[in-house]
Amino acid sequence: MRRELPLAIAFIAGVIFFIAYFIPHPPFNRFENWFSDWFAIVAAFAIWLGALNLMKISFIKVIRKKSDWLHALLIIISFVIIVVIGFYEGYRGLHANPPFSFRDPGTAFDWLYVNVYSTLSATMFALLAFFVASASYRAFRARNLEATLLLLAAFFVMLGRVPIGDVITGWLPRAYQMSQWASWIMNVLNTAGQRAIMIGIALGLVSTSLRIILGLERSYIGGD
Amino acid sequence: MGFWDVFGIWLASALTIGIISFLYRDNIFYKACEAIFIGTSAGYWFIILYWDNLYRKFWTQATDPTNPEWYVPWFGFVLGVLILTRLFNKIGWLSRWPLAFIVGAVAGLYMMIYFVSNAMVQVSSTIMPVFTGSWVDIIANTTVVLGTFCGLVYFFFSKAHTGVFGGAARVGIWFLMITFGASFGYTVMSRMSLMIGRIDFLFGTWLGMIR
Amino acid sequence: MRARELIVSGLIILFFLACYFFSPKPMEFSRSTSVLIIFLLAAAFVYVFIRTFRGRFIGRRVVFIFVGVALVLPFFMKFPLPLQISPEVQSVYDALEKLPPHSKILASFDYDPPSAPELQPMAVAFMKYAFEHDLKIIIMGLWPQGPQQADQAIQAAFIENPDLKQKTKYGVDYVNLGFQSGYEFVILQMGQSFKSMFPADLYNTPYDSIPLLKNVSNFSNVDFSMNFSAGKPGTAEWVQIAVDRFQLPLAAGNTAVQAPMIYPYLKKGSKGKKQLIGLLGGMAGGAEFEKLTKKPAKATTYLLSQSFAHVAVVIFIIIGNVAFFREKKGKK
Amino acid sequence: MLSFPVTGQVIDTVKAVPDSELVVVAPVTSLIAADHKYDDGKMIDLSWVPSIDDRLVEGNVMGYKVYRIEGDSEPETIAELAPGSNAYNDQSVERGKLYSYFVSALSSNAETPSIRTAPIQPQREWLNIELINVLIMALVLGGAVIYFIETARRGKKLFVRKIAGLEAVDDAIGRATEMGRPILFIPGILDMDDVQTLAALTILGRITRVIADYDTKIFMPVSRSLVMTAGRETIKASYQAAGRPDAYSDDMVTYITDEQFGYVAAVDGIMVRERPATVFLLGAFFAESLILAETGNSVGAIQIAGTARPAQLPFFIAACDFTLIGEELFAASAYLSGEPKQMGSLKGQDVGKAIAMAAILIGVLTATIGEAWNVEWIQHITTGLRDIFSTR
Repeated sequence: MRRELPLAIAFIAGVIFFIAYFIPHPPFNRFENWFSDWFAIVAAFAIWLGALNLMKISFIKVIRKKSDWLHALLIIISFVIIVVIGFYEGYRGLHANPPFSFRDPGTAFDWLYVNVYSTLSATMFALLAFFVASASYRAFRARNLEATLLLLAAFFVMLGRVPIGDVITGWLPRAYQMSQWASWIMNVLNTAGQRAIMIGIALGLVSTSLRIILGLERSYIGGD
Repeated sequence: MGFWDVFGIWLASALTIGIISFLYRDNIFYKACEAIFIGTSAGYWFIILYWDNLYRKFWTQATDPTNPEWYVPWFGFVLGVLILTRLFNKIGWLSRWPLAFIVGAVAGLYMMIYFVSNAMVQVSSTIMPVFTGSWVDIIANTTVVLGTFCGLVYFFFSKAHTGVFGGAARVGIWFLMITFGASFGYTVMSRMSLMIGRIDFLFGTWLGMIR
Repeated sequence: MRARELIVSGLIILFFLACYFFSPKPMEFSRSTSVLIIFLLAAAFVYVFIRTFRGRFIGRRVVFIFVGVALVLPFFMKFPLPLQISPEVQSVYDALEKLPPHSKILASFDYDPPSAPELQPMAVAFMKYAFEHDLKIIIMGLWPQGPQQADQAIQAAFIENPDLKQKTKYGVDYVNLGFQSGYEFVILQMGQSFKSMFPADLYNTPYDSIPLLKNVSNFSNVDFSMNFSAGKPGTAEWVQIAVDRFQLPLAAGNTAVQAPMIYPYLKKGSKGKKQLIGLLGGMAGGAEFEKLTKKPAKATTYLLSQSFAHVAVVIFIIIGNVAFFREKKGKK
Repeated sequence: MLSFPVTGQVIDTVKAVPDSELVVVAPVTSLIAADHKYDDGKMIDLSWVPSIDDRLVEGNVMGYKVYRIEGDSEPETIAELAPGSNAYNDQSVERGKLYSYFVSALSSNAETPSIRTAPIQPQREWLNIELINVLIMALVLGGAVIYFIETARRGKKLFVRKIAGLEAVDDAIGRATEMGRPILFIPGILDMDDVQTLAALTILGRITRVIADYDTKIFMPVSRSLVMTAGRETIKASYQAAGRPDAYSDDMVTYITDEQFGYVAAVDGIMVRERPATVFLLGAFFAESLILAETGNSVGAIQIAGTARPAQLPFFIAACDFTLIGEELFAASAYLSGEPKQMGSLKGQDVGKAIAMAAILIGVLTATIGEAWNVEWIQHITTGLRDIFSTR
């Protein structure tokens, strides 16, 4: 029972959502919207699990004074600060007149978002600029024909998409300058490759989905 | 500019430099910034999910007497509560039900969406006359068709990559590699732009050295 | 170990404080200084090349310094750069040019501050163009921070062209509907009714009392749409739902990472219609668009740094590979 | 199709012109309003024959205005269309209400209304026949998958080519065992509503079966709470199936944060500290792919990666030992299981690809020949093929 029921649920849910695609009549045409709301609600519940887990691990580190306990303490403090402010601002906004959202400009939550969260995440993102360069120097090798093609395409696109490429190939007629090469690679070669990938992925997805609906893939509900 | 604005810019600059200092090596400043980042981001998403999903999508809709579909969000609520049974060992197995529902629904739903937009429409877009227009167009069209076809051959699982079939698969992987190369080039472009954004912040917004 | 860490950190802080207190504001290099810097950079690359060629790779920190220098210094230089317009950018501009005044444009801002360096310049240029040509803009966001980015873009457009601020009126010339959660399902629902997804705008004005939105019930009432996207949900979802199901005319601005995946939608399909009218890809796309509107702004300024950085990466790839082939030959 | 808002001023100027100077154009004819078939009752299709004055040369028609009358209320303009238009699709109607329409032909300063259509009510239907081709294609594909699964179940041997990345899985696990170092499994950064994550979890199930046998340590940091729950279920089940439920612990799977880079920073730290011998990067990856793959590479781990996101594949190809490209990720769990019925589903996938390839080949040939020599019946084949694969 503990194993069969989930499989039955997955099967029924899968079949209903498959059929719903073809039926414009309610309630079937509402399923997509409903599911998105349901998923959103479930995710909101699930993050309690995640957050509790993170806090538990951090607390254990702090209490046992493990080597990185200060690190863990900082995690707890920053988590608590933003959560408290978020709840406070959200509550305040609901009862204000006119009501405002907790993330409107001018709220403390927005201040934290702009100056702390979004700064940190943007900078983390930006670090990739350096890693990409070091990977180029150390990892991208023309080991074989395939890798060579990858590098050549990257070469033309990187130089062709900025003015430098046309400066270098300025002696050629306009139609043969680097930016035109880049355009051609993007519009022709890239499109062909992307299409093959897209079609393949879609088919793989259909087959995986079918295996799930038919109960052939059941690891996620704890069974084989 | 008020105190909080100025303080905000200084704090943001300090955090920016702290993260960038990782390039030198993993150090205490970076570690501190990283911890702040992990904490704030978990908290940020916690709050966002609470107000946007739990409050707006569940609570306001489920308790709105004028909403004719007030009962719909309650189903999501039940699923969510079942997920929380994970916290208790004895009834933890109940959490499989909502998982099964989500996985099944995702499978049924996205199967069709992807199948139509990514498989069928792309096939129909590839069906085109190749010998029309200038010779540039002819080459372009032929290449797109050839590339798509050979790319599909590469993904074919039922036949070993030998002979003519293997040849086509090889052409297919060439196309895929060029595609990845183009993606790589564009990714480099993106990453550099992001760093440019941070530099603009540090040297422009904060230090005022850029016009 | 700790001591060295502290010394380096101290030096970094000192550097920035020195910049804060002693640097000229704004700072700009003369032409000859710029040329000298480029020459020095080239010389440094030659050194790296020789070193690597001899089999001694430079450390990753040296690579980082090169990239940092290539990114920062061009900010203070000034060089005119030739810029060719790619067809996908041209077609966005052409489509906008064809719109008569008072046309309604739906603009979805689906990105957040971390992706803003790439998308914000094009958003500003787009807003400026639209207001100058008397096009009406309906703003929305599938990402929570999108509508705020739109607001910033509008403010930036007003600063760059103060006349617009007098001329443009909220609620008549543009409206900001705010963010709605629900990912691509929001688009789906908007196909039937905008109002059901956005009962009020960002400032809680009811949908029906906004003059611009009179007679706008769904996609069939807007003449054009623009999507600025940094991921999912974004352009792919807009194409799959708004274009494929509801025939919305759509153009997009994308981060460069996204752009290659969007190209297949740009090809003319079987019915001779493109799924996507045009595409502004990354910073370069933004700069090209700025050039078309004849108002060079941020993206154009950034482009020099971008060029330098690309050249640095290409040179690193070449150096790495030359060394690789030499090594391979040596082994044979 | 263009439509722009009607402002009050336009109508005023129309009225200000004396009758003698009015340019009067012929009205549109044969106006038909019909319910849009196979929808939820929210659309009405209009079609008409354009005014005879609507010509490119010396035409006087400046455009058309579509008016709608809801019940007994006043007519309202719902669209203004360019010259040459002969159809409009009203998507703003409600079921259960009566609508009638008329279309005015506009000259430079006057408009000529057509006769009104009879009142019509939008209807709601149960099956979208316009999608019948999609349904058939889906059934063919699904049927093929099920057929091959059944064939395999009956014991027929099915051939599937070797996928290099998957052949290496056992070795990779064995290596971790020998070195006494843990295995790191990263299931991408998306939630359970992405099929790539599902694919990653199914692969996880296969891998942990082997890991449980070898008694190697596996560690799986995740960025979504639901994935944590599902990951724990998966690993637990595998350990049970391997007869070692005691060796399982919840600590094998931990949630870090939903935030991409917060997650990456933490995983990076884990890699540097724990120095895993083997790293699996399977699922939906974004910008973090480069950092993860580079760090994994720098700690000397064997890395097996796979994603369906083309933008991230170059980094995996450069920094990982084996990379599953796109569809191969979805095939992996079936392939790893080695079970005949799972292999059968791969065959079904191939049927889909065969259909796609055949359609492209035949379609391109007929389209090219049809256009070059203008052969009508060949052109029909092309149109038919396109229709089969189109959604509208």
